[in-house]
Amino acid sequence: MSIASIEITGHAEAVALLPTTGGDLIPHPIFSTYVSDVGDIELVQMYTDLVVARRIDTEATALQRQGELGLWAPMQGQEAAQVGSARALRASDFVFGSYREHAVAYLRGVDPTMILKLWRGSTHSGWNPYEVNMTTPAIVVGSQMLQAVGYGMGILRDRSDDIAITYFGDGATSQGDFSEALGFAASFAAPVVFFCQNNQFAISASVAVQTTVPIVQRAAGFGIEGVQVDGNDVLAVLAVTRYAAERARNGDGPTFIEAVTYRMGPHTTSDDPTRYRDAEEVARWKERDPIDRLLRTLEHRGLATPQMLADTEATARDFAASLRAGCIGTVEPAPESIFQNVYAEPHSLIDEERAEFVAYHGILEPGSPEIGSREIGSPETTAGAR
Amino acid sequence: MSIASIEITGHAEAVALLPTTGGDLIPHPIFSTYVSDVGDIELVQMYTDLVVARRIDTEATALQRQGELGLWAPMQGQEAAQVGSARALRASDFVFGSYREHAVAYLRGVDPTMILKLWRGSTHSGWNPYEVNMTTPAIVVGSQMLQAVGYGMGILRDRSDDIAITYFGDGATSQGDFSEALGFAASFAAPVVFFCQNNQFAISASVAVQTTVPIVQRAAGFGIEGVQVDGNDVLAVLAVTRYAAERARNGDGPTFIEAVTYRMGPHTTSDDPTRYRDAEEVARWKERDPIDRLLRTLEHRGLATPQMLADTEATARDFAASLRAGCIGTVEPAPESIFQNVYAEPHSLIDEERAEFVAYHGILEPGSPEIGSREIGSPETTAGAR
Amino acid sequence: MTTLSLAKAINAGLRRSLGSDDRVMLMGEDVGALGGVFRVTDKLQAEFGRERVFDTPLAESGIIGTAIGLAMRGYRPVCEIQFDGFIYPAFDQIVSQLAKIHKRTDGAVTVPLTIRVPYGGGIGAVEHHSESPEAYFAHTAGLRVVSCSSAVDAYGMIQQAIASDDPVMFFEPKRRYWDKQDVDLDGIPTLGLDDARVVTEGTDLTVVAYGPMVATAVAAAREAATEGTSVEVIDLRSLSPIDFDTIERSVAKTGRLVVVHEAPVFLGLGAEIAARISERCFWMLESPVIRVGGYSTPYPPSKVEQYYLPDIDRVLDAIDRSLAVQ
Amino acid sequence: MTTLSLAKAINAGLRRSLGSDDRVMLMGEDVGALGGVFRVTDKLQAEFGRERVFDTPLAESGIIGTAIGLAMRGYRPVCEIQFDGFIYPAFDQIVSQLAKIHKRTDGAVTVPLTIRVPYGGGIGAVEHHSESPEAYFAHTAGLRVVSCSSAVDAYGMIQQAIASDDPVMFFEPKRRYWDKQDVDLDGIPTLGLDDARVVTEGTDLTVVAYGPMVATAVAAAREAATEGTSVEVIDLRSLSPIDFDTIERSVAKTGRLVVVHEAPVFLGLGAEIAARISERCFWMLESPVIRVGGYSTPYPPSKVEQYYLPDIDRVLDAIDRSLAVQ
Ligand SMILES: Cc1ncc(C[n+]2csc(CCOP(=O)(O)OP(=O)(O)O)c2C)c(N)n1
Ligand SMILES: Cc1ncc(C[n+]2csc(CCOP(=O)(O)OP(=O)(O)O)c2C)c(N)n1
Ligand SMILES: [Mg+2]
Ligand SMILES: [Mg+2]
Repeated sequence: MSIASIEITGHAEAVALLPTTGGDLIPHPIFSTYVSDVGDIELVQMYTDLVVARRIDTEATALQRQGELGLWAPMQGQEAAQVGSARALRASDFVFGSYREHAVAYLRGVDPTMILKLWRGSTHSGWNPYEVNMTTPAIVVGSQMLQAVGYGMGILRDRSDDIAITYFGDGATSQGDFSEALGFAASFAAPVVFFCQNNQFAISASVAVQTTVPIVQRAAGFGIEGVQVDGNDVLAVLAVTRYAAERARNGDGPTFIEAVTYRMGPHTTSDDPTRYRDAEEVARWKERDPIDRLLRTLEHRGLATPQMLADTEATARDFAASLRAGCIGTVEPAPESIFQNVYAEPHSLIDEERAEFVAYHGILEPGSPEIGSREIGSPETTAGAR
Repeated sequence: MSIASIEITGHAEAVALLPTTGGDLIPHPIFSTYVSDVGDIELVQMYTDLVVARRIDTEATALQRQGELGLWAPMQGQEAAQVGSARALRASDFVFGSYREHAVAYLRGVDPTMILKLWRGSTHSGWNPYEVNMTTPAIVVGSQMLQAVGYGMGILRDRSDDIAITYFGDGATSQGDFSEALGFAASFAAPVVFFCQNNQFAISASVAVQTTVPIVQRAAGFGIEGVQVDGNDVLAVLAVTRYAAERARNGDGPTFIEAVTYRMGPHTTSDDPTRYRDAEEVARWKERDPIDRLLRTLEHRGLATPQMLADTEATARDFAASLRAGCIGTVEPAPESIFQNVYAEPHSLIDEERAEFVAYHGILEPGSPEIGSREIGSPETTAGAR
Repeated sequence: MTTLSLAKAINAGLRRSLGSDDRVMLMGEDVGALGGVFRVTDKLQAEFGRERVFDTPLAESGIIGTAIGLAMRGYRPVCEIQFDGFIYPAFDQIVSQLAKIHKRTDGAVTVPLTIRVPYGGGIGAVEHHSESPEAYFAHTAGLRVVSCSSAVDAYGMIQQAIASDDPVMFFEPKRRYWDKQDVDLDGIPTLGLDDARVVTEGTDLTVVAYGPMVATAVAAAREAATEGTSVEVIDLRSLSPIDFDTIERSVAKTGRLVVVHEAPVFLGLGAEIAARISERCFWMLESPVIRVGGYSTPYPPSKVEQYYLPDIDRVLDAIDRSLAVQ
Repeated sequence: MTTLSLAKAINAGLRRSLGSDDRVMLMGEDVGALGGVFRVTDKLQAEFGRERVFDTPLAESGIIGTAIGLAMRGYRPVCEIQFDGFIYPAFDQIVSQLAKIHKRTDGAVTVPLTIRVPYGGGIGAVEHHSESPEAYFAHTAGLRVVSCSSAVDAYGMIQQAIASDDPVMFFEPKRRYWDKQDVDLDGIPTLGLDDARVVTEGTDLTVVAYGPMVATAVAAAREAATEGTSVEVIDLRSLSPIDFDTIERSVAKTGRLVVVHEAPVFLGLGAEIAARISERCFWMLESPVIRVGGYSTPYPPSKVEQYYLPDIDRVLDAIDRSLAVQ
C-alpha cells in the first residue's frame, strides 16, 4: 500500500551481467561501464580466483574432517560475491569482514595458512589487519559494521579517498547494531560500502525469518542507496561494488549492496543442513553455481582451453598443498601466551597471574603437550553445530 | 537515485485534516472516513482534553519549580499527537510509552497525581499497568518498543483483536532496539502501532543528527507501512491512528506513524534550550500550536462559545488544583520499601539485607525524616539537564 | 529411571513444562527445525507447534525484549541464547528491563522469563563460544541465576526455573551436555531452586563449585581421598542468591575452603564467596579461602584453553596449598 | 593554581588533551552545542570544531562501535555515555569488542578509547540516573577502569586515560561534580593511572573507597578522629587493576579494613578487595573485612535513596563494628 506515505515502487531485478547460459554479456545501462575494462585476461584471472577460493574451502573442510581444524565455515556458492567485491577494492581501502570471507582475505593478500589458524584454534585472528587492511574474523554477528562506519568517519576526517567496506550475512541485518551502523553512516556520510551476502540462511533460519521484504530495501529507510545484485555473477558484483566504492570516494556517502547468493554447504562443519532444507532446493542453486556461470562465458569466448583449465587446476592444487602443509606445520602458541596482549600497557594483575602461572607450570614450550585433557569435554562435544 | 534497486518516489505530505486557519475540514481520500463520526461534541471533548493536558503540564512544571517534583518532562506542543492517538484506542489495547506521554496516561485513566509520583521521586512507576493497560514510563530510550512487539505477539497467540501501541521520540529511532522491534514486528506480523512523536529534538540534538530522510521512511525498509501525520492536528492523528489500529486488528500487522510536532518547552525542567535553538524557530512553531489549531475550527463552527471556554477553563483549573493537592499530599515510601518487590518470590539475600537494615535503622515510618542528607550532593547537583 | 545426557534431560524438562503449562513458549535462534545447535530443543517444535516453539530473527536484544512483552501478556517464555558470548547484545534488556520491571512497577508486573545460556569452555571452540559471564548477572539485582551440573538437576531445575515468577538466568554447562545420569522423569526435585547441594561429604576441606566445575571438583576430591584427604564438595546450583548457610555449615566443619569456577577469578563468584565466608567464618577458617578460576584475560584460543581452565590438578594444588597452612 | 569544580577540571583536562593531540576527539549525545547535560564538555565544540567534538545519533552501541573504528584508523576518541544507566546498550561493543580486540589481534591493533561515564547516586534523579555499574567492567579483562574523586585527580586522570593505549572506562562521580579544589593546570600527575592514593593517614583501621565515596570516607575518618580513632583512607582511583600493594601496606599497619562503595555489595568491588586482602593479609587481619555499600536491589526512588547509599554514619558504624572485634 502506498497511501499518504512512502511509496516503494518495487526494486528492479538483481543486477546481472554474465549470462546464465553462456553467450554475450547482458548489457546494463549503468553498470556495464563499470567493467568495460574487464577483458579476457581479467575474466580468466577471476576464474582462477574462484577456483582457488573453492579449493581453499574444500581443503579446509577436509582438514577439519581430519582433525586439523576445530571448525570451518565453508563459503561454497559464495565465491563470486567475495571475489567480485574484493577485486573492486584498492589496497588502501579497509575491509571489515565477518567469519566467512575467506576469498576476500585471500585476495587482500592474506596467506591462507593464516586464515586457517583461527579455525584450528591456534589464535583468535591469524594476520595483522594493518598489513592487508582487513580485520580478522568477527564472530559476534553484527559487530563489525559499526566499526567500519567509524573507520570511514576517520577516513573522512583524514580527507582521504579510501573507503571502508563491511561484509555480513542476511541474518546479521536483524541485529540492532546493523541498523545503528546504517544510521551513523547516513548521518556522517561515511564512505562505507555495506556488502550483504544474502546466502538465504542464518544457520537454519531462512532469510524469511529475518525479513518479509528484500533486504536491499532496508537501506532506503535510512536514506542510503541500495543495489541488489546477482551474487553468483562475479562480473556484476565487481561492477556494483566499483560503483559503490566510487560513490564513497566521491563523497556521496554509503551504499548498500545485497548480493543474492546461496550457501551450498553447511553453516559450519558442525552443522547438519538436512534438518532444515530440501536437497531439491540445494540442487536448484547448484545449477546457478558461480564458477560454472563464469566458465560458460569463458567457453563462449573460447577462453576455456584445456591449457587454461589445466593451469588453473595446477594453481589450485599447488595452493591446496601448501595450505595443507602450512596448516599441519602450524607452530602452536606457548601456554604463557594467554597473558600476552591483554593490555598494551603494563598491568599488575596480569603480571601477578602470569607469575603464578609460571611458578605452577614452569615455562612451557610453544605447543606443549596437552595437560588436563581428561578435563576437556568428551569428543562428542563438538557434535553440536556452531 | 533509483537505479536497479529500490525507488523511493517520495512520501506524500503529512496527513492533515484540520485547516490551519479555520474553515472546513481538509478532505482526505483515505483518512476522512476514519473520523466521519467525529461531530461537534467530540471536537469539543478533544479540545477539553488538550486544554487539560496542557494544564497538567504547566502545573507540573510549576510544582517542579517549587521543589515538589525533582524533574518534569514537559509535553507542551505535543498534546494533539497524544490526545489524538490515545482517543483512537480501546481500553483493552495496551500502551507502551516513553516518559513524556502524560496526556496519553491521563486519557487511559491514570490519576494524574500518580503520574507525578515518579517525577517527585516517590516511586519508579506510579500506577498499576494492568489497571489502565499502559506501562509506566520507560526511561531508557528505545527499550519499550520490543516489549510492545512481544506483547503483540501474545495478542496474536490469544486470537484477540486487541492491539499494542508504542510511543517514542525521534531520537529513539536511532537505537538498535527500535530497528529490532520493527524487524520482529514485521516477521511476526504483530498487531502493533509504532507511534513516533517527532518533536524535532533529542535533548539538544536536532532530528537531523538522527536521520537524513523523513523518519517515516524507515518503516518501508522493514516492509512496514508508514504514515506521516501532522502531529499538531488532533483530528488527523486520531484518523491515522484509527487506521493503523484497524489494520492491526484485521491481522494486517504493524503500522508506523510519524507525528510531526515540536517540543515547545525544554527537554526537561533541567534543560536550557537556549543553548541549542533559536527563539525564532520556537516562535514559528508557536503559530502551529495544536490547541489554537483546533480552536480555530471550533470558532469556525460556532462552538467556541464563552460558556464552552469557561467550562473548559474551569475543568482544567479544578484538575490542576486537585493535582497539586494530590502531589503535595503524597505519602512517601517507607525506607524499608527498598527491599520490596525486588523479587516476586522469597530471596535469602534480600531477607538478610533487610534484616540488617532494620537492625541498623529500626523500623522507620513512611516519609521518615531524611538522614545523611549532608551526604547527598549539593543543591546545584540537579542543575545539569537530564 | 531413564538414562539421559544432561542435554536430553533439559530437553525432557522443557517438554514437561510445555506439556503442563500452555503459557510456556520456547524462542530463540535455531530452536525450531534444527532443535538448537546443541539439540537441546530437539523435536519440541514438531511436538508443540510453531506457535509455542519458534525461531526468532537473529537479534538477542530482540529475543529478550519481545519475550518480556510476551511475559507481560501472561506467557512464560523460555529464551535460548545460542552461546555465552552472544548474550551481551541483550544486556540492556536483561539488566535494565527484565531485572527491574517487578521493582519498577512496585510489584504489579511479574516477568516469569527463563533465559537458557549454554556456557563455559573446554569444547575446543572459536572465540566467544566458551565464556562464563555469570558474574555479570549475579551482580544484577532482580535476576535469579542458576547453573546445573548433572542431568538430574538439569531436569528438575529447568522446570523450577520456568515455574518461578522471577526472571531466571539458566546457565547450562555445555561441555557436560553429554554426561549421562539416571533421571526419574516423574520425580519431584528434592531441593529448592536456591539450594546448594553437598555432593561429596568430607571433613578436611570444602570445595565449592558449580556447573562444569562440579565434575572436576568431585574428581579432585576422589583423587585427594586416595591421598588420605577428606574433601567435601558443594555444588552451588544457585549463584544468586547463594546458599551461604550450606557453605558456612561445611566450613564450620572443615575450616578450609577452595572455590572453583571457569570465569576469571577477579570479581568472579569466588570473590563474593571468599569475602562473605571470610567474614562469616572469620574465627573458623584455618587457612585463607583459595580461589581457582580463569585468568584475567579474554578466553584464549582453544589450543591453549586447557591452560586457562581449572582442572583436577589445579584444584588439587589449591587443596594442598590450603592444607599446608597450619 | 586555579580553583575548579570537578566537572570543570575534567573540562580543562579534555581541553588540554584536545589541544595537545590532534587525534583526540570527543563524541556522544549532546556533547556539542549543549556541552553535555553536566556541561563537562562546555565550549569545547566551539573551540575545537565540529570535526573533533560532535554529537552522535542517540545510540550507545553506535557511539562505542564507531569510536572503535575511529581508533582503528588512528584516532583517540573520548566517548561520553550520558548516564551510568545508559551504558548497557553498548555492552556488547565494550565487552566483546573494545576489551578484546588487542588480544584478538595478537597485539596488532590497539584501541586507545576512553569512555566517560557520570555515575552514582545522591542527586535526586529518576530511575537509571544513579547507578554504579563499575563492577561489570572491572570483571571484564581487557579494560582499565578508573574513577576520580577530586578535581585534581579528575584533571590529571582524564589526560592519563586519554593518553593510555588501552581502553579506559572513566567513571565520574556525578554528585561530586560541583566540589571544588585548587588545580595546577600545568602540573604533571604524581601518580600513575593505576595507583591508589592514601588520602588520610591513620593507624587503627583502613577504609578503602573510590569515586563519590572518598569524600564520605574522609568525613567519617575526621569524625572518628574526634572519638580518638585513627582511620587511614585510601582512594582506590583504579578499579582494574587494583593497587593491592597499597591496600596491603595499610592493612599491615592497621589490621582492619572497611571497603565502601555505592554499588551493591554482592559481587561489587568490595568482594574482590575483601577476598584478596583476606587471603594476602590472613595473619594480619584483626577483624573481618567489612563491606559497606548498596543493597542487592535496583537503585530506589530518590525519596529513599539516602537509605540506600552509604553515608558517614554507616561508615562509622562499620568502623565501630570492626574495632569491636578484638
Ligand atoms: C550475536 C551472535 N548471535 C548468535 C551467533 C551464532 N551464529 C553464528 S553464525 C549465525 C548465523 C549468521 O547468519 P548470517 O548473518 O546470515 O551469516 P552466514 O552465516 O549466513 O554467513 C549465528 C546465529 C553469533 N555468532 N553472534
Ligand atoms: C539509552 C538512553 N540513552 C540516553 C538517555 C538520555 N536521554 C533521555 S531523553 C533523551 C532524548 C530522547 O529524545 P527523543 O527520543 O526524541 O524523545 P523526546 O525526549 O524528544 O520525547 C536522551 C538522550 C536515555 N534516557 N536512554
Ligand atoms: Mg546467511
Ligand atoms: Mg524528540
